[in-house]
Amino acid sequence: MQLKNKIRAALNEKKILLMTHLVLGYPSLSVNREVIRQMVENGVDIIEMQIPFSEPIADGPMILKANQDSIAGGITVKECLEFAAEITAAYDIPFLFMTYYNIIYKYGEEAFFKKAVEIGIQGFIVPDLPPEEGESFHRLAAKYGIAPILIFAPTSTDDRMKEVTASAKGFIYCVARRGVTGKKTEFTEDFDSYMARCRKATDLPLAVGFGISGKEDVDYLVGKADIAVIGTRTIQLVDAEGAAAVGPFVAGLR
Amino acid sequence: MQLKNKIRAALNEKKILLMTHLVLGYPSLSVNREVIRQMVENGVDIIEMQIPFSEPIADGPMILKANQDSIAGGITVKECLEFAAEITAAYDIPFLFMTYYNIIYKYGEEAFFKKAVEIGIQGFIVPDLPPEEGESFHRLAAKYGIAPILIFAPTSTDDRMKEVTASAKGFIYCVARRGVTGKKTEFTEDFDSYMARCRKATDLPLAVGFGISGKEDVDYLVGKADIAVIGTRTIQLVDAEGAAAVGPFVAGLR
Amino acid sequence: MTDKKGYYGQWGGAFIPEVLHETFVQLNAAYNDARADSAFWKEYIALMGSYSCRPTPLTHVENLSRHFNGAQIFVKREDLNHTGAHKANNVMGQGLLVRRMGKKRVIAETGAGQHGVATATMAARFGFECTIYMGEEDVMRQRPNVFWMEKLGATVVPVTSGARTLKDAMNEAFRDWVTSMDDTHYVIGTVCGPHPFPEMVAWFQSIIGSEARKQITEVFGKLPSRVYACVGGGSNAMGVFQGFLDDPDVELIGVEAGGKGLETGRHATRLTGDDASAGVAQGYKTMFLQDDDGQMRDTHSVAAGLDYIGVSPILTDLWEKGRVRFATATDDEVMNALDLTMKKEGIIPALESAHAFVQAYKEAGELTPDDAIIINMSGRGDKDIFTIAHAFGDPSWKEFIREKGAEYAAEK
Amino acid sequence: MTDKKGYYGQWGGAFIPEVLHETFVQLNAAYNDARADSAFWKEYIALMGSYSCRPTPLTHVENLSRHFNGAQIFVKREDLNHTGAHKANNVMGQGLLVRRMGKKRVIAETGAGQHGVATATMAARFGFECTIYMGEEDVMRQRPNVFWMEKLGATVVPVTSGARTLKDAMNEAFRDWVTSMDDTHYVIGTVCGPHPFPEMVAWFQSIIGSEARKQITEVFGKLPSRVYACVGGGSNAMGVFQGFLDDPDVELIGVEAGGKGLETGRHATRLTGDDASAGVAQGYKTMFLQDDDGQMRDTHSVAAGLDYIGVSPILTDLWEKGRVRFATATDDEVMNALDLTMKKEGIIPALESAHAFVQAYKEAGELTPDDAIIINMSGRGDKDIFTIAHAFGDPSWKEFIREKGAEYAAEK
Ligand SMILES: Cc1ncc(COP(=O)(O)O)c(C=O)c1O
Ligand SMILES: Cc1ncc(COP(=O)(O)O)c(C=O)c1O
Repeated sequence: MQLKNKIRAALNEKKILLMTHLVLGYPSLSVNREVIRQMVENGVDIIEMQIPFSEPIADGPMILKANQDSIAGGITVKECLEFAAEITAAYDIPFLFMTYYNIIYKYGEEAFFKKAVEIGIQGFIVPDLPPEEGESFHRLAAKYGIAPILIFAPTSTDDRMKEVTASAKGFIYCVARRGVTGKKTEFTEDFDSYMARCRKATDLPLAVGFGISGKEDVDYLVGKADIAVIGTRTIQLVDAEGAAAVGPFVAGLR
Repeated sequence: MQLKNKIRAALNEKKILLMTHLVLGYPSLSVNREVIRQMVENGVDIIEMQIPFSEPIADGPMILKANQDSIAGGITVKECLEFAAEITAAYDIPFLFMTYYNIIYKYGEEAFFKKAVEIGIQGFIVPDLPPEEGESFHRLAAKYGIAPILIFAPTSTDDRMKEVTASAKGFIYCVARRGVTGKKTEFTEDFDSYMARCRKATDLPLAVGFGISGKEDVDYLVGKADIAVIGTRTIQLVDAEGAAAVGPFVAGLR
Repeated sequence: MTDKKGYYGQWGGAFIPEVLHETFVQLNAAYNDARADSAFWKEYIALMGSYSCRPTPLTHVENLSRHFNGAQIFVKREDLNHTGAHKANNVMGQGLLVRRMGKKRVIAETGAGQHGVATATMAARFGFECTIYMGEEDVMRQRPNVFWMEKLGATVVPVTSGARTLKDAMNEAFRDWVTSMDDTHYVIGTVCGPHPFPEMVAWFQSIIGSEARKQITEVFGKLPSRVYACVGGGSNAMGVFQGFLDDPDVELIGVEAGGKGLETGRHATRLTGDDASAGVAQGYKTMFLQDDDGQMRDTHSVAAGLDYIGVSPILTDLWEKGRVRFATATDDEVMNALDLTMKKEGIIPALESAHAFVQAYKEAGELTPDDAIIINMSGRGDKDIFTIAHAFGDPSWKEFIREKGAEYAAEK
Repeated sequence: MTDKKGYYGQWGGAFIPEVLHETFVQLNAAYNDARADSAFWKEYIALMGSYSCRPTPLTHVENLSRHFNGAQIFVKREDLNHTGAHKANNVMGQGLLVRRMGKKRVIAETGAGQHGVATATMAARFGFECTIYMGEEDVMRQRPNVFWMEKLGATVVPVTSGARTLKDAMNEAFRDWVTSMDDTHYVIGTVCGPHPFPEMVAWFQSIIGSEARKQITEVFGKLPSRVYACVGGGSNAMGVFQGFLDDPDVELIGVEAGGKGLETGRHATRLTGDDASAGVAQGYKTMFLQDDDGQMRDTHSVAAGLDYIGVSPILTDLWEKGRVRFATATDDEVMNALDLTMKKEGIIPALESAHAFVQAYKEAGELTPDDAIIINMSGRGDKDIFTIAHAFGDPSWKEFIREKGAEYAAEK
C-alpha cells in the first residue's frame, strides 16, 4: 500500500500520527534497535532512520553531533542498510530513510533505490535535495515506488509550495520554523496561517517537525497537522536516561 | 706658548711625542685623577680629556661604553670642567678637551671657550664638527687662542686636507684607518703613502691615532708622525688591571 | 558554459535546504540585477580603487627570471589589496550587493581567518553587523586573525563540531543562515557553495584577470604562455584565469595543496591524483575528498586556506574539459619556494600563494625569455608569521614566544 | 628655503666625522645628478607603481565623517604600500641611487623594525648585501620583524650600547659606515641625519603629497583645509605636506607622541611643549629631547616609530616659521582612535599613524562638510599585533601566547 494511503488509513483511527527520528549508529546500532522497539510498541506510526553524513548542514547541534559520533564510531552505509533490513522485517510500520544527498549519490542513485525497495523502505527525506536538483532522483523514486518526502518551510511562497508538491509523494514535511533541528518552536498565529497555507497548497498529509518536544506540542498540532515529528527530543532522552525512557515518553505524547 | 710651538719644542728632545686619552668620569673622576698622574709622571706629552656625550658616533665600543657608563654614573659637564681645572693646575703639559659638538653647543659656544681658557685648556678635538659647520667655533677658537685640532682621514683627498689645514691649529689628528676607535690598525704601505700625503698637506705636526696599542706601533710611527695617540688601550688597561698599570705601560711605550 | 542554470558541465547546482529557497530566489534576482546594471560594476571598480588599491601591480621579477633562465616571470600582486589578499575583491563586491538587498547583517565562515578578517573589514566599512564562524581548532591556531576580527567589531563564534575546521565553519554558517536569512547575507569566501555563489564570486574576482591581461599586454606586448594560481576553493585562480579563458594559447595551471605528499593521504588535492571523487556537499556538486561511503575526509596543508575538501565546480569543469591543468605542491616545496622568493625579490607570498610559485618555478626553465608567465600572488605571507616561523622552525622565534608566554604567565 | 646648503633656516647641516667627508661629497653628487635627471624620477615612479602599489588610494571615510559631523575626512593610504608603510618610498628611492652609485651593500638602523624590513626588502630586490642595526631591546620586542629581515636575507645586528633602541642603532650604523663606505650606502630611515639625507628622503617621500594633492582635487574639487600626519623623524609628514606647502590656506598639522602625557616626561614630543631644545647630534642640528648638559634623554611612545629624540630639521624650520602646527597625542588617545577607526571603517592604522587620526578627530568637528581634511595613514597596524594586542591588554591574545610559549617550552 502506498505511504500516503497508509497514513490516510491510520488517520481514520487517530487524531494525529507520530513520526520519530533517530540517527543510525548513535549511540550504537544496538541502542537504536532497542529505541525502535520502544517506539513501535508505544504507538509510533512512522520512523525516519537517518543514515549519518559528515556534513549535515540542515541539522542542529544535537543531531549533528549524533551524525559525527556515529561516523567516528565507524558506522558504514552498508551497516545502516543491513540494520534497516532487519528492522523493517521486524515491524509493520512505515520506515523512511533520512539522509543527505551525497550518501545516495555516492552509493549510486539507482542502486540505492533498488536496495531501499529490497529492504522495504517507503520513503526518503533528503533535506539538501530541492526538487530542481532531483530530476533523476524523482524519476527513480517513481520507478521504484519510493515516496520522496519533500519539504515546506515558513519561507516557502504559495507558488513554491505548489512547485514542491508536484514532485512530492507520501506526505509533506512542514518545517515548523526557520532554523535547524533541535531548538524549541514557539507556536504563534504566524504558525497557524502558515499551516493553513500548507493545507491549501497540497492534498498530501502534512507532517510538522522541528522543535516538537512533548505532549503539549502534539496536542497543539491536532487538527492542524496530520503527523507530529519528534526528532532531537528522543536523542536527548536516550543520551540522558537510556533507551528504556523512550517508551514511556512516546506513550505520553498522545 | 702656542700648542704647536710647544710640540715643536718637545720634538727637539724626543723622536715622537705621546698623547693619551681618557673619558672623564669613567670609571670615576678619582680613577681619572690617578691615571693622569701615572701618565704625566711616565712621560706623556699631551692628554685629551673626553667630556662624555650620550651619542658618540665616532667612537668604538670601548670608548662608547665609557661615555655611557660615565653619564649613567651621573657625571655632569660642570664636574668635568672643575676636574679639568684641578688637573691643568697640577700638571704642566698641554691638556685638550675632546668632546662632541652638542656638549659645547648646549653649554653655549662662547661660554665654553671662555671657560676652557680660564681652565687652561689648549685645544679642542670635536670629531663631529667638520670645518664647514664650525664657522663660529673657529672664530671663537681664534679669539680665545684655543687650538682647533682637526682631522685627516685616509679617505681625505689632497684638496680636502688643504681645506682642513686652513682651519686647524696646534696639530693635525691623522686617523690611521677607516672605522671607529678601538680596533687594531695594520700598518701597510697604504698607510705610509697616506702619511706622506698628510705631511705634504700641512705644516702642522701630525698626530696618529686609532688602534695604536703598544711600543711596536709607536716605534713604527717614529719618523712618520710627530705624536702617537693612545686611546682605547689605556681604558682597557685600567678596566683590567687598575690605574696603577698605566704608568709602567706608558713608560714602556717609547 | 552552463547547460542548466548554475551548472558548469555536470558540476555545480544549488543543493540547499528548502527553507533557503526564497532567500536564493532573492539573491539570484539581486545578483542578476546587479550584473545587468553597469553602474554596479562601476561602483565596484571605484570602491576597489579607493578603498583597496586596485589595480594591483603586475611585478616583473627579474632576479627570479634570470635565476631560472627561462620565461620572464610576472607576479600579480593581490597581496597589496587591503587586508592582504584577493579575498577583499569578493567581500567588497558582496558588500555592495548586501547593501543593495537592504540587509543589515553578514555572516561568513573562515579557516585561516583571512576571509573572516576581510568580511569583518567589509562589515565595518558598510556598517553591517557581522558574525564569523571559525573552527575551534582554527580559533586557537589563528588567534591573531581572531583578534583583528573582534577589533573590527565582528563576533567570532568558535565551531566545535566535526573536525572543527573550515568545512565545519561553513556548515555552521549555513545553520545560522537558515534562521536569519531575512536580514542576513552569507558571504561565502570562495567560488564554491550553491549557485549563484560560484558564478558571483568568480565575477567579483574576475577583476584580477582583466587587470592582469591588460597589464601584461602593456608591459610585455603579448599574452603570457602560462598562468599559475593556487587552488583552495578556487577563487583567486578563477579570478586570474578569467582574463585568459578565451585565449587557447595561454595555458592555465591550478596548483593544489600536496601537504605531506599525495602518497601519505595527508593533503588537500582534489583534481591532481585519484583521491577525490564526485559528490554533493555544502550545497554543490564537485570533486570531493571523501571516502567510499561519501563521508568527507580530513585534509591537510601547511596553508590553511587550501585545506579544504571541495573545489570550485567551475574549475572542476575546466579541468574535465582540459582547459585548466592541475598540479600539486608539497608543504616542503612550498617552504623552499617561499624562501627563494623572499631572498630574491623581497616579496613574501602567503603560504597558499607559494603553491603557485612552486609550480611556476618547476616550469619556468621550459620556456624562453621571449615567453612570459604570470603567477597570481593571492596574498601576503606576513600575516602568517605564526605559521611561517613555525614551519621554518625558527629558534629565535620560538625563544621569543617562550619569553612572551612566560611574561604573560607571570601576570596571572 | 635653504640659506646655507643643507640648512633649513638655522636647522640641519652635516655634522659628520671627517672620514666620511668624501663619501658625502660623492653622495651629494650622485643625489644632485639623480635629481637633475628626469629619467631617474620616472624610473622611481615606475618602480613604485610596479613593485609597490602607487599611487596609493585616498579613501573617503564616510562613516567617520558622519560620526564627527564636520569635515569630510580623507585618508591617504600609505598602509597599502609594499611592506605596509611609507617607508617603502624612501628605501626604494635610495635603492635606485645605490645602484646608480655602484655600491653593493646597504646598512640601516631600525627601531620598530619597519624601516629594517623595508630596507631588507629593497636589498633583496636590488641584490645588495644588507645589514640592519637594531637596538637589542627592540630585537627582543620586535622579533617578528627580525624574523622577516633575516628571511629576506639581511643580517640583523643587535645593538647593545646606550638605551639599546633606535638612536643607538643609528649611531651603530654610522660606526659601520665609517669603515665600509667604499662599497656601502647607509639608508637612513627618515628625514633626519646629515645633509643630503633630509632633503633626499623628503624628495622620495614627496610622492605622497603630489599624489594626495591630485587625488583630493579630483574627488573633492578643491584643496583640503587641513592635513594631518604623525611625526617621528618626520618622513611621512614631510611626504604629504610637500603637496601643500605652497598653499597657504592648507593648514599642516604634525602630531607627535605624547606617550604617558607631557607632564610625566615619558613622551617623545619635541615641537609641542617645552621639553626639547636646540642641539646637534646624529649628524644634524634640530630640536632634541636632551638634558641641560646636552645628553639625550630617554623617550617613550606606544608607537616605536615615533620614539625618537630628534625631528627633521626641515620640520623644525617649518614649525619655527609657523607653517606647520604641532600637536601631541597620548598613548591612551591613540588606542581609542585606533579602536574607532577599525570599527567604523575597517582600516587598521599603525600605532604611529593613529597619532595623526587622534588630532584629526579632535578637530574634524570644527569644520563643515564643505571642508575636507586629509589624514596621512603612514602604515598598517596589523604588523604590530604584538604591540597592539598587548596595549589593548587582550586576554585571549595573552592566553594564546601563553599556550604557544608552553608548547615551545615543552620542545626544549
Ligand atoms: C592568501 C590566500 N590564497 C588563496 C586562498 C585559497 O582560496 P581560493 O582558492 O578561493 O583563492 C586563501 C584562502 O583563505 C588565501 O587566504
Ligand atoms: C608606520 C610608521 N609611521 C610613521 C613612522 C615615523 O617615521 P616618520 O616620522 O619618519 O614618518 C614610522 C617609523 O618607523 C612608521 O613605521
